[in-house]
Amino acid sequence: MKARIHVYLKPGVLDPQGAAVAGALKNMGFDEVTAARQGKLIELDLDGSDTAAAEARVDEMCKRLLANPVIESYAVEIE
Amino acid sequence: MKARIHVYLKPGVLDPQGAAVAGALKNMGFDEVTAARQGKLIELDLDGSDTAAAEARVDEMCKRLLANPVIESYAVEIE
Amino acid sequence: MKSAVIVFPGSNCDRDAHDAIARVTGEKPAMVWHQESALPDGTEFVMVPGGFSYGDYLRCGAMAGTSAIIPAVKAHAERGAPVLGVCNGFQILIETGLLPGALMRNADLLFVCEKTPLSVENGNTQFTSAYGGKRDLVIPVAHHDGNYFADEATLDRLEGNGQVVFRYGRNPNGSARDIAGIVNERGNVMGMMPHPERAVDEFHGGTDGLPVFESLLGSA
Amino acid sequence: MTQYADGITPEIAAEHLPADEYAKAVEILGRAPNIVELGIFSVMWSEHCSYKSSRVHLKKFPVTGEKVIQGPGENAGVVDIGDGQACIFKMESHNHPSFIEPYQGAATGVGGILRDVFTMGARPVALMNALRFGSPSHPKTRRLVAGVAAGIGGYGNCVGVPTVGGETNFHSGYDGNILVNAMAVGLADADNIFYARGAEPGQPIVYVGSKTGRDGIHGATMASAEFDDESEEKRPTVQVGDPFTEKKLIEACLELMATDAIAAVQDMGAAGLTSSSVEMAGKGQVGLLMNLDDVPQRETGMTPYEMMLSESQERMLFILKPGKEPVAEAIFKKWELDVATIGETTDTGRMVLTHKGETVCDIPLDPLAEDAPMYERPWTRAARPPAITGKDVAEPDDIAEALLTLMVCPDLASKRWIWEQYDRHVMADTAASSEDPSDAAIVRIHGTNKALAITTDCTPRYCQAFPIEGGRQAVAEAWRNLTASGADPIAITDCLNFGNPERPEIMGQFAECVEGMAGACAALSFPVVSGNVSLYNETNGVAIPPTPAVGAVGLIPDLTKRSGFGGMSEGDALVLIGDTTGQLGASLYLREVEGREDGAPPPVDFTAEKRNGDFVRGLIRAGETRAVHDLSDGGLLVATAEMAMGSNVGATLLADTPVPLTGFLFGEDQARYLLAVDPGKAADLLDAARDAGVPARLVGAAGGDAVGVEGKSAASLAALREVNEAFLPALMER
Ligand SMILES: Nc1ncnc2c1ncn2[C@@H]1O[C@H](COP(=O)(O)OP(=O)(O)O)[C@@H](O)[C@H]1O
Ligand SMILES: [Mg+2]
Repeated sequence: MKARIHVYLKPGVLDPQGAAVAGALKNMGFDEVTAARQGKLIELDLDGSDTAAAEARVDEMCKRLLANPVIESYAVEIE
Repeated sequence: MKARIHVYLKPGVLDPQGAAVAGALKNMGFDEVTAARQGKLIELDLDGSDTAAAEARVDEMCKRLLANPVIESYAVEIE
Repeated sequence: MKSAVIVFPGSNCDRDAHDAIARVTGEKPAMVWHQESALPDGTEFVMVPGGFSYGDYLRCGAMAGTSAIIPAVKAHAERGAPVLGVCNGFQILIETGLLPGALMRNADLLFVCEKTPLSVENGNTQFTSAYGGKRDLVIPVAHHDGNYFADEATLDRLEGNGQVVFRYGRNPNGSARDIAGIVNERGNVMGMMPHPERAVDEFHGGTDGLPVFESLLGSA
Repeated sequence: MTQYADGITPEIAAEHLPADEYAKAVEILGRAPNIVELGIFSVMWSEHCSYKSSRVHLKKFPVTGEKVIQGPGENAGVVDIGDGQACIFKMESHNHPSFIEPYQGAATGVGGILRDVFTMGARPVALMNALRFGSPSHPKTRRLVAGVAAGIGGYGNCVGVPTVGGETNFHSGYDGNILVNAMAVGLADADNIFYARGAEPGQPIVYVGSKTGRDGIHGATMASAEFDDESEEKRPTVQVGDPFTEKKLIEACLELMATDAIAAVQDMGAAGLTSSSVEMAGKGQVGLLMNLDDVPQRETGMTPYEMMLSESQERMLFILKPGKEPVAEAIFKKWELDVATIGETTDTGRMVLTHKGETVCDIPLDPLAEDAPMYERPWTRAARPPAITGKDVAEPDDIAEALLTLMVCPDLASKRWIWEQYDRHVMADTAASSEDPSDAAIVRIHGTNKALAITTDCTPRYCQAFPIEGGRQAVAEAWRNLTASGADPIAITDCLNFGNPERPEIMGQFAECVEGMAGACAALSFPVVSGNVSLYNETNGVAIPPTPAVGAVGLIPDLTKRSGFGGMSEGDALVLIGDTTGQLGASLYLREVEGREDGAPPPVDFTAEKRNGDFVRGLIRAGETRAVHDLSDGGLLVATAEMAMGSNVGATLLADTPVPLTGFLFGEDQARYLLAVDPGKAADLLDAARDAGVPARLVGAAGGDAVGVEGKSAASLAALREVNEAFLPALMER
């Protein structure tokens, strides 16, 4: 199985990378860009076949390591 | 409009972060994790409404700034 | 004073921390490998040194925050005993929840190494009493993720409680309210981005880092 | 007629070896090489690994001396620094990879040079970097500067070795080929140095570090090929660095080196597993039997060819004493690194490789190394251009303006934007680095009151104008920078960056720069203990300016008796040491103010260098000076301005000069130093100089907040600082 995890900064949390990306794109003449946010994309290869169980385990991985609850939220897809 | 961009390391390119994440998860007892890859998730807010045009522009942004063609590939979704 | 320095695979200021502590306390600190689950008996002071504990991969300090020794460090802190985290050590203390807020990528996205003017905002902590009223310091910084962030309410609370211990004279990283170092509410856990262990000898260009360790001697 | 093995077309053979070298390979094997053997011959005989064009000339370098423990030929040079300690250092280029992928190219360059140093048992204590970029206005320059600086910092900062100094030039001659030269310096116990030699038959071959992937296959041959517009397509060969793994590798290797388990060791650099194993076997006169199935692999389905040519980073190869495998395993497992026994040394003198039960390579090692091609390429001598001195050049209308023009130019501009991204203080032994007014970086020898002085120097415009003089000057300036910090110069490493050696004028630049360097090294008892050659730095037939970068190390016996140029105070007398004839040929002044790059570089007089330098060092040790700065780019007035900015006090030079003013202020005559001394001591100092036969002259006094010439214009410290700090931020933050 594969798990795909999106980690986002929570709204209101400072996002220097996003800000820099938006600024750089503007400087390059991409004026249509009004805002940018940068997050992480983590893909895991998992043994096993029980999707529900995997879902729960990956959620635990996010809580304990992959995301920092103070500033980040996350979304998990299992394929 | 919103653009969501996934930036991945090309297959075969060393992914130190992914390897470290997999190692840490194993150490924490998540033995089912056989491999991990880490990429970037970039979200852009865009003015305008022409999806096709936006695709083309965002593709250009990726080529020129958001992805490093030497080692990274990318995928774009426009919503 | 019996001290311990925690060593992670990518720690690289562990020796510097060891030398600074030994110089001030006259006792060599124990170097404690991250896979240990207990601190040496009688440990009074714990330092989490700078470096790139796990290459700063994922999030600075995140993986270190999950290592075997961390529960022991937390227990030590909960007993009210002093814990100091410098640079990556500060990031680790935040990841473990011992200190509030977050340390984000520097505002200009560049790693910054410079000798930074600082002001002592609270000279009455276990870590700053030896400054004896001295306010203006110069201590080197060297980091990529020292941009302190917390919501306004938290920032106000930190200011109100005198938990902001050091402030930058010239903000090198975009930190909220120029914050360079904070203590927890109880005052026994401090995190700071500047490196006091790199300002303890004349040839370093100044010794403004010494009082951080001297203060501990007084209080321990 | 030429024979080919199954599956090898003449095209494939030609991609790997020129016809004559292919024929030689067939002769050595007594049959046609298979693809694995072809790959091995091609990397071992590449310019990068075989030095086939440069070997004949490198023989000219003096490589011995009373302090030399190990000269060129091992992973790095080793010199004695007393008290049972040794200093180990080397400089290496990563030019092509950095042009193609600046961040990873520069990062892996740092990783590679660090491995050369800790492979020999040293703990790395300092990094330096010598960078050459194209014109600031070239569209690629900004991205390259950003990527290279971030890559060097990203790697060095993470492994925890301070990057304490370097040099950075900008010139259109590098538009198509930037230079990224990194130097690493380490410390070890003199009786615990590790070598590639020393293997004996019947010893286990142990692989440690990262897994092998398909990274950088043919990087070694790529680093030996001229660029063309398609080269950007060679991108996939660039490797990704993992400084976290390197940090663990350093600690694990040093831990193993503290045991007596090791017979020989080699890092896997260019041509990875191939060159590391072949070099150890060759030096030990033994054979190799390796089973490639046992090589830790990152990807599935890797072929023997890929495994032998992969340039995956952060890997080392040990030959252990029999039975010591468990010692290594325990240590590397603790550091969460791969460790695998992949074969053993034999007495066959052959390299035999097996894969999935089949023999995929069987080459006699001796000829592979010994019969490596060596070319005496034709080369032409350059003629000395006419000298240009002060009398040939008009006085500037406004001296302060001319000074500001020099201080704002890219070569003299502050490189703060770059070095602020480098951790210069980790390890807590840095006494002087890029930020300090010092001609050399100064790193304390941990736990002692001694220090190493380190510098990198080269003036490509001199080498371009007249290679042999440029070669001499690069060595002399390095020697002077160490001396000006109060150090005894010990030895140098080098990184010889040139264009296509198949062109006689380029080969001439190489031959004559080397000849000049060798002469200077001999005259100054400043031997070459390690180095690196980078040829084919050329795009579409346009070569870089000849750039023989010198990295030098000296010893400061007492850290309290060192010098910099930040100690000048109000009222100090300014004394110029050394003779001034006003040499303006190929000078910075001529280029920046007059827009000319012609003329002969200043001649280097070794006797004067030695005499003047030894005199200055003596004064520093005796505490007779407040500030000392060597004169280089921009001459006396620039050195005065740098000393004034570093000391935060102005200075005024006397208008009465022995030679025409322009030459006196801006000439780049060699063997000179500017001293700031207690005015009360100036007269005695001048007497002492006369007695020592050292030209010395009172040239001005410190004071005020501007730098200028008596009766002429002056530039305020504020204005000088502003223009000097302006260039890089303007380039990078626009
Ligand atoms: N790429 C670089 N990395 C680190 N430090 C640098 C770099 N380029 C220049 N510097 C620093 O800037 C200062 C001036 O350099 P330079 O003019 O080359 O000195 P010098 O003329 O004495 O050789 C030195 O301290 C040098 O170490
Ligand atoms: Mg100099």
